[in-house]
Amino acid sequence: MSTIDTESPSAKQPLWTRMTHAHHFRSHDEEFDACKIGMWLFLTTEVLLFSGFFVAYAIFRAMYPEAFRGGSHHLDWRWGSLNTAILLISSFTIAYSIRCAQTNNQFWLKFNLLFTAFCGLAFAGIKFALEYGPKWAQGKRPGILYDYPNPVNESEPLWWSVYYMATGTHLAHVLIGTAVIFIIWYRATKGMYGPKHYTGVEITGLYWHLVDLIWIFLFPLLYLIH
Amino acid sequence: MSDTSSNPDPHEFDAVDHSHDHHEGSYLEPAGGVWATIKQWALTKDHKKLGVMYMFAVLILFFLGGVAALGVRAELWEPVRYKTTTTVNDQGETVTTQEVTGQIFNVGRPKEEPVTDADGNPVLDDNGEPLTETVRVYNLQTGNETYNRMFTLHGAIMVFMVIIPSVPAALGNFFLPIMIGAKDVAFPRLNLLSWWIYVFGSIFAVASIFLGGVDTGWTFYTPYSTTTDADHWRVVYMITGAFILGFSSILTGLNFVVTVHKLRAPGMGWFDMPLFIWARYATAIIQVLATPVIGVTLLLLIMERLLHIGIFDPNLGGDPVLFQHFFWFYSHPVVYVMILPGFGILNELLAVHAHKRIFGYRAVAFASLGIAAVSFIVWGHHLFTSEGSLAATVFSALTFLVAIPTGVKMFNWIATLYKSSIVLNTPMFYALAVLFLFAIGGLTGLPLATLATDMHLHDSYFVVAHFHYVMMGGTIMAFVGGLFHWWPKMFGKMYNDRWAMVGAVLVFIGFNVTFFTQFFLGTRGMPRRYASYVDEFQIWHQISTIGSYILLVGFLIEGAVLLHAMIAGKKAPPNPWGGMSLEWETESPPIEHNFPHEPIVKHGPYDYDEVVPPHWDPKDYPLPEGAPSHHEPGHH
Amino acid sequence: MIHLLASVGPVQELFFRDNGQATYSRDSDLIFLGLFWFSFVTFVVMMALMIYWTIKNRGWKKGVRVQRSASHNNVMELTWTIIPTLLVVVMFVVGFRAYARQVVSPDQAINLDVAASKWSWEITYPNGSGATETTAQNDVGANAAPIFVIPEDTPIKLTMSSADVIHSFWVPDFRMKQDVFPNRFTTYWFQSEKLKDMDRDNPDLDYPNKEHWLFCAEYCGDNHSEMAGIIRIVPREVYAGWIREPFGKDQTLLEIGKTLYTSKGCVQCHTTDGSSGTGPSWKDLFGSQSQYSNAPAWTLDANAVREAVYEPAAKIRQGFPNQMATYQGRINDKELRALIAYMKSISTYTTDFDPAQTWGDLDPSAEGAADGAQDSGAEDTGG
Amino acid sequence: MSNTAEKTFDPTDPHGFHAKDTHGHVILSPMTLIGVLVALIIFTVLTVFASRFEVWLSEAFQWEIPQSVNVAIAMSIAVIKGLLVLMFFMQLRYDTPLNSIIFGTCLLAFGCFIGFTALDLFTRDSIDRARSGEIKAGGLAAAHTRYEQVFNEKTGQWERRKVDISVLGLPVAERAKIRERGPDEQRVSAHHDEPAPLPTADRTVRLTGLHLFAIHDEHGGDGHAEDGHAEVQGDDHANENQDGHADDLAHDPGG
Repeated sequence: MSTIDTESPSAKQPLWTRMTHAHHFRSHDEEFDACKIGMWLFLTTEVLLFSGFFVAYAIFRAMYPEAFRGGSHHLDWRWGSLNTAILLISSFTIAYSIRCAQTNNQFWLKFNLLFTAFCGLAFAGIKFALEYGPKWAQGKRPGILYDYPNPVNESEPLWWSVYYMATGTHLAHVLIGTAVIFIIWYRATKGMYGPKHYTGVEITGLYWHLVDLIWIFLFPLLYLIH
Repeated sequence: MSDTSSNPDPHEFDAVDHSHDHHEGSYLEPAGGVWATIKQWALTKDHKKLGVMYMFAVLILFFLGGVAALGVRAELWEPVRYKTTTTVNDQGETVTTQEVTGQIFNVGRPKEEPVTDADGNPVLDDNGEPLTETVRVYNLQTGNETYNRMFTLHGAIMVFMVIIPSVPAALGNFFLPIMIGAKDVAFPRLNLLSWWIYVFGSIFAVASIFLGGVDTGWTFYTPYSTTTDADHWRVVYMITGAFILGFSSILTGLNFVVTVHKLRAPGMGWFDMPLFIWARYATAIIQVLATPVIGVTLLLLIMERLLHIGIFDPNLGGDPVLFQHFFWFYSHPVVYVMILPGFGILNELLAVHAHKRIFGYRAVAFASLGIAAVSFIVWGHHLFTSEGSLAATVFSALTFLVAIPTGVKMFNWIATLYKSSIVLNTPMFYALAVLFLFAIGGLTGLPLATLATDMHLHDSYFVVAHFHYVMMGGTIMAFVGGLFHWWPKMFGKMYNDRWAMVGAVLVFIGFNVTFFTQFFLGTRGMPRRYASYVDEFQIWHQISTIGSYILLVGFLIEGAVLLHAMIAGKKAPPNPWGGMSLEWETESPPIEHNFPHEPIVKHGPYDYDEVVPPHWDPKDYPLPEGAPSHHEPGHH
Repeated sequence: MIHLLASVGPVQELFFRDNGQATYSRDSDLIFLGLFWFSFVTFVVMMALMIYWTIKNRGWKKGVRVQRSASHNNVMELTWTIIPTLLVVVMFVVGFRAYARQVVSPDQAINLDVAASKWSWEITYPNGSGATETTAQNDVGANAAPIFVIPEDTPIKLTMSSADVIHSFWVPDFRMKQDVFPNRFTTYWFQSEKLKDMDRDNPDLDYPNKEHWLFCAEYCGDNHSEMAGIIRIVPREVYAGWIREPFGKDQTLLEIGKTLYTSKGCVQCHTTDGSSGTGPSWKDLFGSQSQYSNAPAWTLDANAVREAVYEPAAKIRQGFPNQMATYQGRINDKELRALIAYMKSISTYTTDFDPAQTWGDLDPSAEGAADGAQDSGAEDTGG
Repeated sequence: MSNTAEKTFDPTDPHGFHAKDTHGHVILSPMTLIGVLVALIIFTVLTVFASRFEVWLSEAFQWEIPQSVNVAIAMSIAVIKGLLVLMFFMQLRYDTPLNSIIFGTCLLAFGCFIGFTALDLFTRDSIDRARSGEIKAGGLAAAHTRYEQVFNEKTGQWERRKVDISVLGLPVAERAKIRERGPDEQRVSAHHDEPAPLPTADRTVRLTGLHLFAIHDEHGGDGHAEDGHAEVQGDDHANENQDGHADDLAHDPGG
């Protein structure tokens, strides 16, 4: 959206001081506000995307309580809790990175962004290596692929369908978010973000918080409720 | 109106300022060579170019979907029957043969057949496995399947690729920023992305046709859609196409909400916006809130087909009615994505060509929002025969709520014509036609919302006729009316109004002949999506088919008129109809950044009895007695 | 008011065919006609105003003459908001009351089972039999359709389920439809009408009856439009006789097999003229060497037919999809033997076929004993 | 349609957004951020602890706490955590109200979605049931199973047996496999062993004025059992009507 002023005498100033707003906005603030409203609208679409999984969960949990109760026994609450903690901390670091951008604390801005991105990778790693992998190998798979010899309830494949679809979509969001944070970090290393221009960090932060928010609800629903 | 002492001239800040040094060219001006121009269009962030590209894409796909519809109608000219003929062969034996009549399209179906030798024994290949060959089978069933693919194609194209982007994306993109006095939409790059997503999604969906077509119906009801053509990918392609198209819709809606919130011109409060913007705003809200749900629905459906995850599959404990809830949570609000912008255009057509402020502006504006809000809680009326009786009752009661704001709009539009001054040109004819057709479409919704009668009419031709009156009579007619209304603005060329009127009348007549008969078919017991029917219905179907071909002629004339105007039309003035909203203040076609400098809004969009329209001479536009005289524009 | 509406015969006849249902469908028609006249009046008034003002305020000849007028009128707008609100409340209540009658069946009704599958309807009667007669080809659809016999002036309750996808049971003359699902039972009830004198005295009929179409109203695939049937309303004594002896003991198996071929829905997928449908054609099928995609080749004998009918997925014919639904509980042994007789009759691979074998010959027990049991049963319940 | 242009007009801020406040540029103090993080972690520990405590109670003392309590605790904590994230990390508390309205609207839409879908799926045929009581609520316990009355020759009893009506190709075979392996004995719950009630609970033909037409063979005609998964072959006596008219009639001949 923004363009970089390369011609003015201030070209030696840090990049963020030279960012100008797009021509169709009247001011930088207006652009910032617009981007934020746009991001919030985008977050609503994300929530509603996940709403499908929550509805499926609620409906099938009520229909097949035994299958869901049995299914959630297969999940290890320790890994779930660890992942929750990782996401909460990463949420904190990215919120802190916004503060760093606002206060022009460039080192900690970059550090926090990088830390957040690695938290994202850690989350994905735990999910793949310690949750999906072993479960898939045991035959605890969604729907027709289900091949576990000792199901508690014959509707258990449905539980795994809901589990894999919900967490899988969430994981896809984590990975996309991680990629975006890496891009933002790269830009931060170029000095693009500072007190007058931190729209990118702000809206990426919103996105990451939403990923966290959804996990905050998925975690108890899948791991804790028996 | 404005305070006279501070600003005596409402056109003081008139956007077209020829004395201004900075002169920009029209947005249509090509950039150097052919490749440069192609690149300029393909990578443009200009909402006008994107709007024009959407428009042509929509028109091309409308043609494709229309051809499918004509195929459907042709197939229904006569019912599918067996014809038995008895002949005597050389040996003197009587041979009875049966052939299928009444199927004019039958693309057949490939099938693996074992190869047999003369004695009927299977031929084995080198490995000792029986040899098979692919033959193409043609029979009654494959003919019906061809028909099913045709109506699916028609429905899917018309809904996902034509009506949803028609007014919202094509005309919305072009006119929403201009009408609020903005240089562009809030996120132009997102807008470009949205367009290419639309192209990509459409390619996916259209590709499924070339791979053999899809016969799920555009509603993709499970478990049929998860089991049909089980070993082919084309159904997945179609669903993926619809899934991708959803993102285009979301991004456009999101962009427009922000644009309306942040980029209105100075002086334009919420109630100074043209009603088209209100309608488009309400539409954008629905797009943002409803479309993600079709995203997750289609995602689950794709997974259902690929992995059999079972959420909608009764064999694995899933529930097909759950799919219907998922699907209609999006697809009912999307009905209003289709019709609300049509309403918006209708406001503009009526106000401009009747030179009259829309009666009850606020009521109409709030009715748009009201319809958008109610649209989220009425989807269950698509499930009256499948859902539980309590839910049906609740949804029936809620469905009637839609009738109220819609009725308010209808009455306000009719009241707008009171004390108006009407120029009955093509856009105005379309506006009146929409009032006529939508009135029928809306009123026939009443027996469909009423539980007792819907149990009979559900999934019958009555429903088909009803939603064509609304979708086509409402949206498509308003879209075409909008094209005629804004064509001079978009391309700076006037069209031949006489021929356009001939086409419009043919479309109106053809439409009614095609679809009014279908009400009777429905009440008399014709189910929808039938390739064949009982003989009693044949006369009705034949009238309907004739009507559809009148419709074709009408649309061909309209298309020719518009193309002719683009190529060889007279140059259009900036404000040919005497409109008040901001798009009439700029050049025709608009310059690259819409306005030379930011316009400042000094009067409402419909103050026809108070202000001489921009670019008009006061003597061509006598204001009524008592109009404030200072509003006559003096200097230019 | 009701009587006024009821008297508008021509309009009713324009919209609706004859009514075949004795209780709720008249309400449904009346509500429809009430809505129709309401809509008609509203529409005419609106269009009259529209056309009148368009002509009165025409500016296309004499030039634009803008008039001053009110921008809004709260009283008027409130009026046309509140009145429609009240009207739709009335519509909802009326519709709901009639709907409750449509969906709630009376306690005393004959219970019949309906099984829907691609693309045929089957009704199973209390005696275990299904339709024993079919229409001619080209009568309702191109294929012959089963005829379901229903006693006149009787409440009937159908418990419906589907074997594959969603279907919808619609008898237009009853003004009622209900979707049929693969994963739950839905019900549909109606009270058949008393036969009118004109039907009773019709000399073209073997016995008095009145026929109504049955359609599938939920899109279910290729031959959706062939998924039809006939509900035939007959006098009670005819029904009683039919249900006691659905097939005559003297009817040949071949004849019965032909009927079952249609009434059990085989016709929808299997042709008898050698052309290929969803499933293999029955022409020259019995006794032939069959290739399977998931099993070794096999000579198609009676056991193979039996397996194909009851466990269709066990052996899938080469070149055909695995699409057939099981007929467990829908075709019994005797019926299967009749079907096999029909298959034999059109196959050149077998000569082991006695065209004269009758339904009565199949009964393994002594004829007299079976008759006695049936008769006593009839007396018990009929007395 | 009043004109607003005469108000003190700032061309850079046409809608007066920025005159009022400086939202969107709030700098949160480190203590706030850390405080929120600590609160979130504490709530996470709390919800996990509550869950484990409940499991421990049920395993050690067989105290089964109702599931609704469990759900209520977990979801209340999740909501509090969500609000913390929304208000502080996402700064809704300091932001323009518009963003809160946007998010609230989306939650409202979500509420409609889940509410009305549940309304249907959990109250199916309730109007019908209210009067006749014949259709099973939801009907979904019978999702892929159906029961029929079968006469067991060995015991001389009528038995209810599951019939597979799921026939759409692959899933059937897959499910049959699961069934053959049998459930894990340790995990079988009592609930699971209980057969679901007959989908159509009352199929008795009430022989009142209509009994003329309800003529039944004692054994329900000449049917046979075609249950592919059944171990009992009650060929001569099994009722081929899937829902057991004959059963009712056998015990109550002649009504």
